[in-house]
Amino acid sequence: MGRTLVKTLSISILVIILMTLPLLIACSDDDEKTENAPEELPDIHVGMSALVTGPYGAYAPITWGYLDYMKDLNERGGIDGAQIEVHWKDCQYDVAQSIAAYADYSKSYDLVAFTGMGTGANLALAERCAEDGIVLAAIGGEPELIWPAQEWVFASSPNHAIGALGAMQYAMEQWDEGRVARVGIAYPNNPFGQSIIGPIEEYASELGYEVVEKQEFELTALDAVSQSLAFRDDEVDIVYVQGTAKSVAVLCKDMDRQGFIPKMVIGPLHVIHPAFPELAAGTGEGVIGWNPFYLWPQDMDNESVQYWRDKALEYSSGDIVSEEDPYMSMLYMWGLSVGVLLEAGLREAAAEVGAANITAEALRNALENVTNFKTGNSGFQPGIGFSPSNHEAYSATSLMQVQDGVWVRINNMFESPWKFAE
Amino acid sequence: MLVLNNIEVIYSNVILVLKGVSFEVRDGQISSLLGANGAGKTTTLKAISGLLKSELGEVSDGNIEWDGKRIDRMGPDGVVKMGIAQVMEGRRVFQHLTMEENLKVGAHLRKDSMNVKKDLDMVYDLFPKLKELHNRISGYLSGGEQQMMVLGRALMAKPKLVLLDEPSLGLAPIIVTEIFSAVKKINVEEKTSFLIVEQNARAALRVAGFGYVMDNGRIVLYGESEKLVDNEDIREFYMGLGDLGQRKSYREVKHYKRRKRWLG
Amino acid sequence: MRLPCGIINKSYSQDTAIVRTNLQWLLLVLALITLFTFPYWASPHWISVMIGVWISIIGVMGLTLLTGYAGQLSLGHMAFVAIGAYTVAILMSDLNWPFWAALPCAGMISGCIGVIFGLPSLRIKGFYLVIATLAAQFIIVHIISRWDSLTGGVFGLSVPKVTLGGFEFKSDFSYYFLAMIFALIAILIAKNLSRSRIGRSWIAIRDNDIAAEIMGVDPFKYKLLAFFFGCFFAGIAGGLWAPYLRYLTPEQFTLMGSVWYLGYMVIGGMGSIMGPIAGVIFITILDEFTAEMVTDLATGSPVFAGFVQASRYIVFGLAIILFLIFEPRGIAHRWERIKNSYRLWPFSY
Amino acid sequence: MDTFLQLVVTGLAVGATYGLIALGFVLIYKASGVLNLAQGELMMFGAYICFVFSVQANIPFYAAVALTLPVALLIGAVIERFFLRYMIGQPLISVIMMTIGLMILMRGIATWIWGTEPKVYPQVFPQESMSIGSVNISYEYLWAAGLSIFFVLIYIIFFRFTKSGLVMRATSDDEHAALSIGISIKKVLSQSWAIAALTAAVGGIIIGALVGLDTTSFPQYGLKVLPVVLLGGLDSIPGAIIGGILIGLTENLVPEYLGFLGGGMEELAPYILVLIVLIVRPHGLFGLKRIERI
Repeated sequence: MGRTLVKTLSISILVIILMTLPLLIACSDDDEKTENAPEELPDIHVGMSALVTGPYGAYAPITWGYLDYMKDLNERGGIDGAQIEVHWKDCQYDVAQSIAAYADYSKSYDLVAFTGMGTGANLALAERCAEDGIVLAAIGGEPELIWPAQEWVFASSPNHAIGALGAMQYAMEQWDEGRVARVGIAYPNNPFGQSIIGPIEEYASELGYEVVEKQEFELTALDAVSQSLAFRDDEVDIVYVQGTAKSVAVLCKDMDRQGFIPKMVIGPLHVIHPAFPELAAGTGEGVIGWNPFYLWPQDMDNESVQYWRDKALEYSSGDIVSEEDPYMSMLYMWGLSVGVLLEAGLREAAAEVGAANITAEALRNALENVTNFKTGNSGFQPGIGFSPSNHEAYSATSLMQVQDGVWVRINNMFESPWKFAE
Repeated sequence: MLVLNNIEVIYSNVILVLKGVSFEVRDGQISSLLGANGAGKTTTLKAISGLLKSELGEVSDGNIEWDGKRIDRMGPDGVVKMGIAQVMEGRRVFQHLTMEENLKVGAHLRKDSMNVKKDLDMVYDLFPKLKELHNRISGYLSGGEQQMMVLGRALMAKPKLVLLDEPSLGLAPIIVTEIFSAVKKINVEEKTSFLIVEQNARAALRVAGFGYVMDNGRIVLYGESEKLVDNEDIREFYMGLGDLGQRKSYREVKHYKRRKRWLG
Repeated sequence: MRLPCGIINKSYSQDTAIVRTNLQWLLLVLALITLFTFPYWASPHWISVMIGVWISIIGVMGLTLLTGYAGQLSLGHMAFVAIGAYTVAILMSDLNWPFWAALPCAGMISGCIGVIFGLPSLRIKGFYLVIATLAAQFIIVHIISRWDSLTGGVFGLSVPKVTLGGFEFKSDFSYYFLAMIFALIAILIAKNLSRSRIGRSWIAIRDNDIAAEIMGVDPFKYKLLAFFFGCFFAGIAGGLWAPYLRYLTPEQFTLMGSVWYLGYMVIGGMGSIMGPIAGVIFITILDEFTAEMVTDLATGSPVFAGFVQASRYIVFGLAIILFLIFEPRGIAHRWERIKNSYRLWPFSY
Repeated sequence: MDTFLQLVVTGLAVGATYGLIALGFVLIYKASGVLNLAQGELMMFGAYICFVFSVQANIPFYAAVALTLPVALLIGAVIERFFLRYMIGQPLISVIMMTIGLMILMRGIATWIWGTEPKVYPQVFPQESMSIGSVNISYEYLWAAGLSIFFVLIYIIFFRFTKSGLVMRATSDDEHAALSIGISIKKVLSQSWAIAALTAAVGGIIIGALVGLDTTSFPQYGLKVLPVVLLGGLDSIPGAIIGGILIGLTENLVPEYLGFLGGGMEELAPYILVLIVLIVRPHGLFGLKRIERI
């Protein structure tokens, strides 16, 4: 019995320690924060429900990009001397956790802006931000957030639909067969997949193509034979695949095996991954992906790309870039672009009301006055600007293509159509 | 030689089942362990074979020696390797395996695959019925066939001692006779010793040379089989015979007066 | 229930009372005071965390009735939470029902659909039942994500706020009380259900359904009742999630969510009412701890992104594994043993 | 008709791959009565270990596969020894939870070591496809299907004709009786986990060669196979492969011919099929019926 008692006691102590540890850590953290903040100007607080771990952990570079940008901004002296404090927590793409993080930060600090991850979380956050009067600085990608423009929501980069339309515009410029081009769409059944269908269909009559086939195609599918056959039977000329590098590769391989080579295969920005040509085993040749940023290593001469590559190495935000693997993730750039948006808004607001008095309201008003904001460090994308009717930072994309097994930029940034916004 | 030395068995740290049991099984001998339900016979067998541990039981006191080596701390696989095979109560066949596979799996610890074939024939000689059924799924065999098979399965390990738990359970008398004569035959031919747990005292004592009687977790009576058969208590309690050696009528049971003359 | 010495049951109502001794009354009052004043002294962070805890407790309580008491293993509980959530959302936004009428509806609809998916349980047992409930998970979420006109499809729909009279449950502060009161009622109902005739029949079915049938327990009726109550609780939990999250998408109701519900139950201790409460609180705190750890790891330098990305998985996985190895019967069991050894001390036999 | 044949052939090939993955579940269930939800993670580990050998250590692919197999065996045995061993005698749901804990831990370890970026094997199977009449079937799928059938045959032979196989079957039939004839349950369990891990590794390598590797989506293939396992019967080896083929066919034929029911039916169809089969046959198509006693 004595042995059992010891075991009982030791395990209960273990349980108690496990349960109280987070409390202790939380407490000790708060103490540090209050000690280490003896600045003249009050900090500017921004919040983020980040996505670092969990089943969508592959999107972690977005968070790293965002954090690196803020670190760099503070090193550059912040906003007229006011430092920016980022409050963030890993919420694993979970809506409830994101809302909890938002509730925490918005109550505890004078937040001026918040950034969420994932469509569901962002849609839920948009309502709360509007109620509390906090700017939701969204990562580009979700058309439903900014079409139509919501008062408090601002997107940092073009959404999927804009990219898709830009790519379609390019495709029609190349189209020289003198008949209506037949377009097939393969999409997964989630917001990412469905957001592009409507815009592409609507755009068709204007440019003179026709969407003849829509096929559901999951991101984790092992084969795409039925999709390939459907496209083949409908004699599709252009295939738009809303997928990741992996799923687009699967579709390319299976279309090739069925002896069906469409004139053009277009994917979204996720396709532009150095592993894609290898994943597609030679069948990815000629695949086009749209891209709203300049990227390492294709745009080595772009100063801003150089700058951020060096910064990423310096902050060693892990495996985003390394000396051996000279690839900078598209997602990392996405994270950076949110930083650009915030810097643009905060600088404008500081010019209007002074860095010490920046409130969420001031930031929101300032953002709508931003036009063509471009710093030397943000030259990996075109200048950004907003208006009361347009809350998207810019709507330009460029296109990249697989040529001889590597991604090559085939045109410079051009304005994508975004008139469907209204 | 198997020696149990004053062993005590406790289940779940609480229930004391065996309270100091000592006995021995000499080499080449058939011993039987008699007793009513719940006397602790099966527990004794499990203590020997090491199966107690899988049922939250443990030998908390005393020791079990086999040829001078302690085996009460060993797992069941170790005990089988030492040459002690157990035939569990209730004909635990591997129901989805065929008859022959059941027998073969009994020999899984042996390295001499040549002799395994020979032993298989030996079992078939012993129980000719099994040979006809060798390809049948064992779950569909009759109770008697299953009992023969599990006995054969234990023999396939070439044991020096077989622990046989209730071989007569639920079987027709003619099959019980067949099984016990097979036990006798193996004992004579192969010099295998047996420890038979039985409620059917008459059948067990007919083949056994020596008997132990258990009651309430203790050995209460032991001796040569012939002497036990003549013991009044044994006749009364385990064979259902009256003083004069006749079958008792149920009318007499009502006036049952006799007390067990041992302390439980 | 084990009672200290000297407490004697003099009447049936005494025997069945949940709170028996003065000490228990004292503890209960203290606990209630703590819970009701919690939002006044806790940080906003913990208030919002606690709302999640209360709602999860209701859902897991349903799973405990279904799996812990009636022994019907369910891997699709999140789908029933989804039904509750969407019912409340649709009734409140499309038909302008008040929350107070929509919530019981959510429970009923969820419970009835649960009964439909429980029908196979009469023939299918054990691991094979897992697939029936897994099918519920996939089929229900599939329908929700494709019935665009009703549910808004993959883009989801927004949910109005809860109002009572003129008062709006808008802040976390007020929603905490709403969630807590429903959770306390749910705990009380579950506790009483578990020790009623129904609860005893469930236990009989769990332990051996053939034996239970022979003893006169109708497995058909009681298994379906278990599915009804289990899913009813899930529906209520979903109904409370909807106005709290204020925006529903099918992505919120994943298979992993269902798996976590099982996790709460197993870690807390199956087959007891304390279990789910302890499990939810423990895992939530562990979750907060790991999230905190990710932030600390990533802001310190040098950063190893790979490890940061993996850290939460590793801590969580290890915690579950170690827990199962050292306390496979859950926190509730450990708690009982501590209580008993305290009561019996120093004569522990 | 061409489309139909093409889809049937693809369904067969993909189904055989599912069958191979399902085998891993079956092996563990047969030996220990545990439904191992971490099977997808075992697959992932096998695939990544092969990646380490073939790409990072630059060993020719087939040699790398050969090197992966013993490592996979070891991983399986280690998992059994240090995690599952403690679960003997615990309620089933705790054991499931243990495999879920393992699942999370293994995902974490894989993410830590290999990150979340997709990785690619060197080209393993020729990309060209073989044409039979109007039906095109790629060598990738042929290899996958061939390997699956090869492994099923190996396992059938192993369980029917070898002593270890016999011992494992006996153990799954009656654990106590197995103990009584001196079978070491621990050894049997660790063997079966080792073999299951090996099977998973092979399945993982095949899927890795088909669609590439990554730590976030790879484990989903493990859960995708659950309906296969239950359709065939949790403890039937031929059942795994036949169940796999049935599900493969369903997934390929349903969107073409039942597409009018709405998109995404191919994900639902396996579950509906399994539900129907289970209601008629509660132990799957080939599962052994356990005799219930009181």
